[in-house]
This record gives sequence, structure tokens and C-alpha cells, in this order.
Amino acid sequence: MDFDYSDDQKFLKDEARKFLAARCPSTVVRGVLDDPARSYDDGLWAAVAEQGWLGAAIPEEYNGLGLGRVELCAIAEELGRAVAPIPFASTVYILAEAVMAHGSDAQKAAVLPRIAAGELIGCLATSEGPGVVTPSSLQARVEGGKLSGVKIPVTDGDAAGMALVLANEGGRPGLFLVDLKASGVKVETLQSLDPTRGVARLTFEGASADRLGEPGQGFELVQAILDRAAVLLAFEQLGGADRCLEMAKEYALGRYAFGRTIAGYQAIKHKLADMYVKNEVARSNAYYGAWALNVDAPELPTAAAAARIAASDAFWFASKESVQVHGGMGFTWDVDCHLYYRRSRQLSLVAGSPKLWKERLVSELEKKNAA
Amino acid sequence: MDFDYSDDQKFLKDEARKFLAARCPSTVVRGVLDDPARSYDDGLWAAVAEQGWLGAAIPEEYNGLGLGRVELCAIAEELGRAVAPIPFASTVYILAEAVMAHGSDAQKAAVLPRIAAGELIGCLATSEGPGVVTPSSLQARVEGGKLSGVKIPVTDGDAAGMALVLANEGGRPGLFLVDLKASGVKVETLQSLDPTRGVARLTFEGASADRLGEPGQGFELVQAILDRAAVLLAFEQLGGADRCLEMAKEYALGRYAFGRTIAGYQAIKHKLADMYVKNEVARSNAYYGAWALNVDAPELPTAAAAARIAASDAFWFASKESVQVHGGMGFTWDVDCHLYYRRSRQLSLVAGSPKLWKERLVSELEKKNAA
Amino acid sequence: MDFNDSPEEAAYREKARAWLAENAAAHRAEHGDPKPTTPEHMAAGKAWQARKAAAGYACITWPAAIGGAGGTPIQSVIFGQEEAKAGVSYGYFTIGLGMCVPTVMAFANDDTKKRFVSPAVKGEEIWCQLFSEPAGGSDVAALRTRAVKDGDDWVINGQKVWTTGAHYCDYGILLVRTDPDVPKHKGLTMFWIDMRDAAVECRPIHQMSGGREFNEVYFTDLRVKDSQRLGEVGQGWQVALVTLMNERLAVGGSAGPDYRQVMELARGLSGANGPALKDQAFREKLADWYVNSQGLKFTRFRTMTALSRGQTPGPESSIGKIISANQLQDLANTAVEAQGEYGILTDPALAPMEAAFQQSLMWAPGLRIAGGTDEILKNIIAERVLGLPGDVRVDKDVAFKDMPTGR
Amino acid sequence: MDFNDSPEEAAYREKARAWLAENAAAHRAEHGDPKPTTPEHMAAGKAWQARKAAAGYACITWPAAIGGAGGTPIQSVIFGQEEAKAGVSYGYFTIGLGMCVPTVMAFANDDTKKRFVSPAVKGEEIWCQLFSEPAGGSDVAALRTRAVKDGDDWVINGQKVWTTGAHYCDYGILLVRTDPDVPKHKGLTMFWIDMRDAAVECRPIHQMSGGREFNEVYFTDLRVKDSQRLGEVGQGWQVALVTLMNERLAVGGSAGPDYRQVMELARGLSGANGPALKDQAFREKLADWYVNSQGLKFTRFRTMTALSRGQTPGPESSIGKIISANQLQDLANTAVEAQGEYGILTDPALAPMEAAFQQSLMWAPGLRIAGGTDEILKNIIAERVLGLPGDVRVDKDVAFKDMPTGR
Repeated sequence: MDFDYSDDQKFLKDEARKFLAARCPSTVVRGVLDDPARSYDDGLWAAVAEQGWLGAAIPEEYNGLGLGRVELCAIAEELGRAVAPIPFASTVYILAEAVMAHGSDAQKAAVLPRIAAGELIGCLATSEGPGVVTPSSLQARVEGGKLSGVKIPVTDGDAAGMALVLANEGGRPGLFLVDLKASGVKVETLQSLDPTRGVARLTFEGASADRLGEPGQGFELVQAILDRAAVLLAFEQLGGADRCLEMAKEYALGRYAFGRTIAGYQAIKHKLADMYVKNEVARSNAYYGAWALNVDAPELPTAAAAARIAASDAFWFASKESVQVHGGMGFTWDVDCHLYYRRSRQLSLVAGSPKLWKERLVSELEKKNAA
Repeated sequence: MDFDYSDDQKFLKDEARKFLAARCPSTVVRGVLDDPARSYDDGLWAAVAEQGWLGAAIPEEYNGLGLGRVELCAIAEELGRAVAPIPFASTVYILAEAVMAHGSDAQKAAVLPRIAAGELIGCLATSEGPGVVTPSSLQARVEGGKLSGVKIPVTDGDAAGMALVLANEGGRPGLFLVDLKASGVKVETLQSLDPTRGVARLTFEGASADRLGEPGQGFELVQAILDRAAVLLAFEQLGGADRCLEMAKEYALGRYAFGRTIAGYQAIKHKLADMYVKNEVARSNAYYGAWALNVDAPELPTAAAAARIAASDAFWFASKESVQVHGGMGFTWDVDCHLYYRRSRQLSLVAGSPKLWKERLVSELEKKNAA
Repeated sequence: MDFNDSPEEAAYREKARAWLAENAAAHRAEHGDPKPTTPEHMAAGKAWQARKAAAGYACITWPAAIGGAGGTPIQSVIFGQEEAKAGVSYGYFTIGLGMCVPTVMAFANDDTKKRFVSPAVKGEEIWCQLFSEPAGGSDVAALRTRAVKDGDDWVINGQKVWTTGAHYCDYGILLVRTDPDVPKHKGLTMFWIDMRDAAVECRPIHQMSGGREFNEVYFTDLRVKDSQRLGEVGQGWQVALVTLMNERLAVGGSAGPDYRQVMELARGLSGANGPALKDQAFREKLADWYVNSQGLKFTRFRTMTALSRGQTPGPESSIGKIISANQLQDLANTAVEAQGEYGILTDPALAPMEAAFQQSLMWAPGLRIAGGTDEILKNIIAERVLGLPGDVRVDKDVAFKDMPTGR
Repeated sequence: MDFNDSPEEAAYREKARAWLAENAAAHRAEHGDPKPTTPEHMAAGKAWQARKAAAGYACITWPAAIGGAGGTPIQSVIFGQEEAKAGVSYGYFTIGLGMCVPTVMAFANDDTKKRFVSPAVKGEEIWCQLFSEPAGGSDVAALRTRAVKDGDDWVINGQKVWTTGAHYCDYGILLVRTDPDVPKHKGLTMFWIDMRDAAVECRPIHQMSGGREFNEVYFTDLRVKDSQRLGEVGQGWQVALVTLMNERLAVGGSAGPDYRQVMELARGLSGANGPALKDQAFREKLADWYVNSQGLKFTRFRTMTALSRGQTPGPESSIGKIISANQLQDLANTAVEAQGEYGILTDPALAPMEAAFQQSLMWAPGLRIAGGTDEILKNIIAERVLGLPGDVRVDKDVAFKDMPTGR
């Protein structure tokens, strides 16, 4: 039984925490938050690239570090704790993982080294409006290798150099790599609940599109990509939830009401205990997801769903109740609580809501129980 | 604005409480609980009949008191508080109300005076097995005025002299009055979660059946009957929930841990506050239901659904958390907590689960919003 | 058990409606429909208050001698309902007339009352309440703003926070510490102050929701006359309790979207398994929200019934904010998540319902705190409604200066 | 991050499996499959314990000199898993060997240890723990059972409650008050007692679930020798803490139906809007239960990992019962309500899944209380895991006899 980070992985994680404590204090997050013109911190991005994190799980032949997915999970946990304002998830959990899992050799060679070097930011463009995009609602289309349509919103779309775009080709849904710096692409930055992450509308008018994977498999590919991303996102959520609990605890211990620290009142103690319980459930499910991701286990779909559901629940609860424990101070712009509150929403919305994942989980359990 | 019991109604309610405190202490409830041979307390039943409660809402021409439905709600609230072990709901809220609303003059004359006199106990026989009975699953059938089929479970079926039975007639669902003392009826008592209320399996083999209302309208009639019953049941649930809060509060005040009353710990205080909030939400919704029932308002379906949902939630919460506040004592047979815990389940199960009522409520809201 | 006015109430409502029909139209013809927070909106509010005062519809329950109408609480509620329906409610005077001026009336000398009551009733001067401090929070009496006697004056230094309307108010009632050597509740004193004094500085608070609706107020050597004192020295807490008891009966509904808007939203969305509105989990949430909203609405009706019967309302109304604030947070979040990735967008031109759900999501955390946190409200229900014991108090007999403090 | 045994662990598991394969079969051949609570079941349990002791599988972590195997905690866990898989777990010895006998070993004189340890390991004698009292509950140290010195004896009067197995146990460790004039924790003393003494009376408790699995134990002038004392007079609380620290590491899953059974149930039921299993609200609950159950399972794996690495497990495992007891109550209730009116039936011959849901519904309230209420467990997490302050204690310096008491 060895169901935890190894000593090496713990070392990597500790180093990541120290690095981010130095390079990504909340002033850096607020630098992006308060400046509408910035959708991420390029200095932090460059530093993260220099650390090799962008290519942590990319094989050495593509200039990555060739580490396992558990190492990537450790990094994700620390990025979540730091509310890092960079397009790491879109680039690493989604684009790099998608190309590694489903790309041709040529696509891998074209994409992975650029990601590892910090030269290419990715994004996933599926949504075309409010609600869930379905095969019958999908409007974007590729004809003769040229993409037309509007994707809104696209997380990190304003920073990205390449998008994974869900579109119909010959009436069948496919997934396409699109160079956003080439012609036929219009990018507009949009306002969002979490201004520390960029969001855009992408309008395509005859942009060159290079299919990833098989034709007609667009929705299946998106799901497979999200299964992998969900585990890594769960670690970001877990890191954020842990930090919320810490912040709430520190604040409660230092805040006095009626002559004693509010951390001594059961209403606060039990709220923090509830956070702890949710965070531990999330951690245990995330670890299982990390195992499944790392060994590409057939359990990945259920493990990823469980990890995402537990982590989304834990982060939402911790972020909103941390505001509550902070009282009036927690509702101000100057206290960091809202950075986590916003990020918890961003992370729940970005790769399918917890509701969708619950449905996916139960569908998988039905299959398993029927078998 | 006069949204409360009137002074007269309050007087009636106070008198009912005093009467039940004298005639239905928990020893009476336990008399039925502990004796498998008894499905209700016939002494209490006779006393209740003598008070005129069985005919409270029955017009004077049928030997009732001819009071309004709000008066009946007041009585229901007190019966719920006392966990009265009598088939009042089946007889009064269901059979009497059904015959008053949908019966022919002959049916009214045959049924209502006997109910008012305490000579006839009623029951509603719809269920035929686990889950919801639907037009496609309904098996019982009437041919040539004779009923065949099995109804399980039937609440108060072992005490009843007359059943309202849902059955197909000529392939169309109808609702029928059946004399359970006549031939072709087999009654078997069953074990249940709440032994203070009787439950039976009724097997019909050519029993005489007298249709209530129009042919083919069986399901609509059952729903209309349950709309009325739901409001009255909500008052029973509310009375029970109020009593749970009182019991928990009294126990907490008298119980000491670590040198002080446990009623002073926030974990207990806030739990009791949560009960109070739910009970008040239930009370307000129940009052609205009482108004709608009393004036036969078109809002009855939504009002009844809201009353039932709120009351079911409040009673379940109060009954389970009252056990919790009582600690180990609450888990013993000798303390009354479990009488309420059991009754809260009985009352939630007997006229459609809260889940069904939520669906009904939203369907009604959809219609209203679409209009 | 009905919703009808009594004959007297119906007559009053009829009269109020007739007056409102005529006067709201006239008011609107003069002032148009200015946007909130603009000077024009403030001017319109003041004009409307003057018009009400002239007709006996301002401070309805106050004696006619001081500008009221000698009316009943239920008349006040009825007028408020009709005024809201007529679309001419202004919030500027709520705190001043509901809490501050009654305190002035109860504790000030005759000259002061004469000077201030009438202008306030007519909407000429607006008052704010300066109690909360950073170090206070739920424990209001732990405030640190210090007043030191200097001849016939008091010199005040310190900071208040979360003051509604401080930047547009003319006067305020201010609770300060005049003696740190006695236990916390015993060393407080109340004053009225001129908010335009140069020693008073208002700074807007930047909230997590992005807005700046509340203020910090700083006092730097603010000098006030001893004649501005309300009540005795050291009796400030007793005075403050009178202020808080005068808190207006909340009979209005709560703001923000409710189940209707979420239902409307879901009608057009696709969800996990077909249309979002057909999703049973979503429907059960809708049902719960509806039941709670109705529960609060009918609880207000029960409160009004007590008023209508001439009784003091029971404690039922204290349940309101616990439910509504938490429900708004859940409802807004559910609505945002139902939009999928699109839910992240906050541009009112793009997001459904003009981004009302996104705005509510960022506001709801504040609602759960302002005017008593969830936790304090549950304490109040437990103690004042259910009669359970208060929390163990370690600060009752300790001199304020010796009390342990954190940040 | 994997679930594999280390090579040493795998070797031990292999050995244990081989032994179990042979011995469980032999055991079953001798004893058959008797029903729980029968004398035959008890006899089989004792025989199995003797067989394990002879082979070095009883008390695996204890030194070989006293009947153990000198093994590691992870070996003990591994054997427990394999034993459960082999279907030969008996619960009779858990409390005695996990809590009582270690206390005897720590505090008794050599004669006493010699007399009792070996028979306990071999399953010849069973021990129970007599701490809880009606007046104690969450506040164990508030116990009132009195021991008064009489020559070289102590005379004990009082009552214990919720004692597991009191009616079949041979010996017990008993915590009593020897001095009511000092604060509550300081006046306690621990003894071992003979449960067959005529002055000890066991009465089964009738639970709300209908069963009678626990006992009240009454002492009427029970005389024990001073040599039966464990630890010093007045040091009973310190001794009890040792007992409680020895509480066996809980690595087993929790009992009762889980999401699988509810899923199975729903497959055949019709619900509000078609098949119950297709109801999205029901599916979301299933998902939540699954996620929590997996969360607890993998939390146990994390605990085992710490053991496997030779570390002391962290406090993660304390979350188990808070989740599982509440979840069982919710799950059982949901399953019962999904059956509609039929859910009221409790006859195992009629109700789906042999009425397991109905039984769990009546058991779950007890689970939320036994071994620490939800509220006490949250206190423990808050204080011991998160390091938050304890509740204000008014009983620390008050003589026990002067402490306020209720019922």
C-alpha cells in the first residue's frame, strides 16, 4: 500500500510551494485582477516555463521533463493554492495532454516542444452559448480544412496561440487544432467572474483547421480530454480549498469577539471541521484520480468524475465559508477571500459543471453494475 | 390582513390540546406500539368521535358540526403533536373529504353520517407494490361492479370499514367505494415502520365496488383527494415537528455536560434554531394551504404541494435531530423521540413522497408561468 | 385565515392609493426617472419625502405634532406597499428616520429636537448611524473609537466602518468609548455629529462584488460639544439598544432574482440530460426555493396580521435573512453553473438576465454577513426566541483595556 | 501512488492467506455457520481466537512473550483484511484485546497480568469496558458511580450504560469516582472487576431500533479488592486516556447498504417522472454517496500507507463516522421514500432488500451518537486536527459534588 505522494514527489511539491510563495504572492494575482488589459501574468508564465513545469509530463524527446502525471498533480495542487494567474490548465492539462493522447507524430512534434518551451499557450473552444453544447446544437463547421463559426466563451482564448476547436466536418463532429495567430481568426476579450484568468470570444472565418484524432469523434475526444484535465483541475481545486481553510483558521484565531477568539466558538469550529472533512474527501478522491491518470487505468472516467465532483464541492464550500468566517473583512476587495471565491467558480465552470460530471459518473456506474 | 387562526379557532385548538394531553399521553400511543394485535386505540377513537372531531367539517345535514377546514387544520395540528394512534387521516382527511367533494347525494348520505358518528373508518387503497402506481402499472380491476386485485400496503386498511380503491374499469382507471365488511375482501395486517398506525394488505375477489365520480378519472380524483389531504397532513406534521423542537429544547436545558447545560453550546443552539426556522417555514406554508383548502381556491394544488413539502422537511429534520440532541437516551425505546421519528416517516410516505410533490409543484408552476 | 384588509385598513389603503396615483404622477412629471446614485436621484428623493411629509405620509406612526400622522403600524406598512407598487420608494431616509432620529427624540434636549426632527421628516437632512468598527463586527460594543473630554468639548479619534450613506448624509449618531477602564458595555457614550465637519473623512469601501456602496468614516480630532451628547456619559450602550430596537419592521421582500428567474433561464438551456428545466434535480431545487420564498412571504403576512390585530409581532420575522441570503447564494450559483462555461461571463450585454445571477453570486456573501451574520442570527433565535442560554461570556467584568484582542 | 503491497507486505499477505485458506476451512468444518448471538456462535468465535493465538495471528502487534507475534501495525491490518475476506471475523474480542487488556498490561501488577493476558489472547475470557454512564454521555468524566474504601476493599454502587457485550463478558475495566470533593477529572479511579459477581447486574437496553444489543450494568455494594485497582487512586482519568488511545485503528468499511444497493433498488422502481433510476435528482444523490464512500475508502488507504511507511497515521481517519452515519441515514431514508407508501413495510419477506433500508433507517440515529456524537467528533477535528481552542470550561476547578447537574 503506497497511496500518497512519494518522498521525491513531496520534495517537488514543497519546492513548488516555495517557488510560488516567492513568485506568485497575491500581489501578483491582483496585478492581473486589477488591470483589464492583462489576462495573465507573463512574468510568472516565463518563470514557470523556466522551472520546466509546462513540460513536466511531456516526454523528453519533445523537450519535456518526462515526469509522471502524479508530479503534474503535485504542481497543480500548488498552482491552485496560489490562485496562479496563468493559462496553465488550458495549455498543459488540456492542449498538451490532448496532443500526447490523441495527436499524430507530426502534431506532437509541432506542438509539444513549443509548449515545453513556454512559446505556445493553448485553449479549448467548445462552447457556443449558454448551456451545454450538444451534437444537435453545434454550429461551427469545417469545410475543406477551413473553420467558420463563433466560440464563446473560450477560457484563455485571448492569450492562446492555438485552440482545440469542436466543429462539424461533413456533418460529423470533429476536434481541430487551429493556429490562432494565422488569418481568419478574430479574438475579443470578455469580462468574467474571475478576471485573473482570461476569457474571449473567438470568431473564425475560414481559419485553417487541422483535425486531431478520427473524424466524427469530436464529442468523444472532448470527453476523453476532459477526463484527464478533470483530475489535474481537481488538484488545483484541492490546493485552493486547503488554502481557504488555512486562511479562515488563521483569521478566526486572531479575531476576538466578546473577549475571546472566534476560533473557540462551536459555530466557527464546526464550520472549519466541515471544511476539513470535505477537503479530505476531495484529497482522497483526487489521489485515486492521480493514480488512474498516471497508469491510464480503465477506471479513469469514474475516478476523474469522482475527483472533480469532490474537489468542486470542497472548493466552493471552503471559498464561500471562508468569506463568512472573515465577516465584513472577507467581503472587501482588499482581503484575498474573493480571489478564491472567484477561482472556485472559474474552476467549476471551465470543464463541465459538477452536475454534468455527476451524470457522467452515474452513467459509468450503471454500465459497470450492468456488466 | 388576517392570516392566522381566529380567536375562536385558537380556543378550539387549545381545547383540543388539553383534551389530547389528558386522553392521549404517550402511554396511550405506546399501548398501540407495543401490542401487535392493536392497530389503533379504540377508546381514543370513541372519545374523539364524541368530541365531534370526526364530523368537524361535515355539514350539519349529515350530522357533522359544519365547521370550516381551518378548524379541521387546528385539530390536525394537535393530533400530530400527540402522535395520536387513530385512523383519523384516512377517515376524515381522505374518505370524508373525498365523498364531500366528489360523492353523489346517495354516497354522501351513506358515508358521512356514519363517519361523523364514529361508526365508519376509511382508507385509501392505491399502492400495489414498491414505487409509484401508474396508469400502465395498475392491476386491480372492476368488472360488472365487482373488484378484483391486491392492494399493498393500505394504511389503516385493517381497521377500516370502507376503502377508496383505485382500479381499472373497462380499461379506464376509476375510483371506487368498497365495503370492506362485505364478502370478497381479505384483510391481512402487516408490520410497519410506525406500528402506531395500522397497515394491511387487502385482497379483493369479486367485492362489490361503487364508483366515486366519473369513469376514467381515477388518477385525477386521487390527486384531487390528496391535494386536500396534503394540507391537513401538513398540519399533523407541523404539530409533530413543533413537539420535537420542544422536547429537544427541554431535554437540552436539563442536560449538563462539562459543567453546563448543553443548551448553551452553539452546536445545540444552532441546531434548535435550524429546527425553528424550518418549522416556521412549514407553518407559514401550511396556513396558506389552509386558506386555499377552506375557500377551495384555484391555488390549492400549489399551496397543498408547498405545505406538504415544507412540513415533510420540517418534521423529518426535527424528528431526527431531536434524537440527536437527546443523545444515547434518544436512541432508547423508552424515550418518546422514536415515536415522532416513526410518525414522520409514516406521514411522508402515506400520501406521496415529498419528491412526488416537488414534481407536482414545479409542473404547476410551469403551467402558471407559461400562462 | 385570509389576506383581506379589515374595513378600516381597506379604507386607508384606498385613500393612500388615491393620493399616490395623483402625487406619484406629479412627482414623476417634475423629476423624471433619474438613475440611482446620481444627484438628480437624491434631489427627487428629497422632494418626494417633502411631498409625503406635507400630506401626512411621512413617519406615519409619529405624532402629528412632530410631523407624523399619528397612524398605526399597519397603516405604515400599507402605505409602504402601495408606495412600492407606485414605484416611488427612495431608500435614503430609512436609517435616519427609522433609527437615528427616534434616538435623538428620546435622548436629546428640546432645542436639539426642535432643530433636527422637522428637517429630517421633510427630507431636508439625512442621517446615518455610526456604530460598527473594524474591531467590533458581531461584537458591536467592542468598539475602540475614543472620545476624551476637553473642557466643554469632547475630542474624538477613531474609525467606523460599513456606514451606509455616510458620503451623502448631513448628520450622524456616533457611539464612542469614553472610558476604557470599565467593562466594555459601561464605557460607551452616544453623540450626534455633523458629517460635514472637516475632521470627518468618508472613504468608500471597495467590496468583493466590485461596488463601493458602503464607507469607512475616520475621525481625526473631531471636536463635539457636550451638548451633542445623547444620554448620559457611560450610558451609550443603553442608548444604542434603543436605536436598534427602533429598527424598522422589515416587511419588504428581499432583492435579487428568485425561482421565477431561474425557471425562465432554464427554459432555454440544454443540460446534462436534455433541457435544463426538465432535469429533476433542478426541479427539486426550484421547488425548495419556491417553498422557502413562499414561507418567508407568508411569515411576513403573519407579522402583518399581528400588527393588524394591534399585537406586537412575534419573533417569526427573524428567520428571514438566514434563509434569503443563503438561498440567493445557492440559487445564483445554480443558475451560473447551469449556463456551463458561459456562466463565467459578467458582461450584462452577454450574460442571460443581464448578468443578474453573476451579480447576485458576488453580492450574496455580503448579505450573509451584513446586519448580523448567519451565526449571530441563529444565536438570536436560540436565545431570544427559544430562550436558550447565552454563550459563556468572559468579557462581562473585565476592563475594556484589559480585554484580549486580536486584529 | 498505487495500491500494491510492498514486497514484505505481499509476502506476509501470502502467508496469511495460505494459513487462512487451510484454517478457516478446518474451523468451518468443526463449527459450521452458526447465527450471531447464539451460544454456538460464541463458541465458534472462541475456538477461532484460540486457533489464531496458537499460530501467532492473535494480537499480531504484541510481543511474542505475551502471546502476540511481534508484528507491525500494517501486518495486523493485512491479516484483518484477509480474515474478513475469508469470512471468519468475530467481534467478541475487539474491545477487550484492543482496549481493556492493554490497560491491564500497562497498570496491573505482575500477578494480575500473568493471570489475565494469556486467557484473553486465546479467547478464553472476554473483557468489556465500563466507562459510560447516563449522567456522562459526551462528558465521560462526569460519571457518578461511587467507590468507597472499606478496609482493604472498595464498595461500589452505581450504574453504567451502553456497555457492549456486558452480558457475555467475563471481566471488565471499571472507571469510578473515589473522591467527589475534588474537580471531576481528579477524583476517578480504575479497577478491573469480575462480571460474574452477584453484585453486578446486566440489563439489556431496548433500543429505538427494536433490538437489545447493549446493556445497562448495575452495581449494588460490589466489593473489589484494592489489588484490583489499575493505577493510583485519583489517577483513573489518566488510565482511561490510555485505554481510549489504544482504541483499535479503524480500517474496516462501515456496515449497512451503500449506493450500490440503492442503485439496485431504483432499477426496478417507478418514480415521479418515469423510472426511479432515471430521475436526475436521485442520480445526483447516488453520485454524492459514491464520492463520499470512495473518499472514505481512499482515506483508509492513506492511513494504511502511513502505517506501511512506519509512520503514525494522521488525523484523516477521524472523518469517517461523521460522513458514514449521516450518509446512511440519508441513503436509507431516500431508499425508503423511493418505495412510496410501500416503504413503510418492515417485514423482510415483503420489503425490497429484506428491509435492509428500513432497518438502517432505525439504526442510523444510533450510529450518529455511539462512540462520539457528530458534534463531539467535529469538536475533536477542530481541536486536535486544526488546533482550535477548546470550549470554555467552567468545570475545571469545581469540586465534582458542587458541579451543576441536570438529569
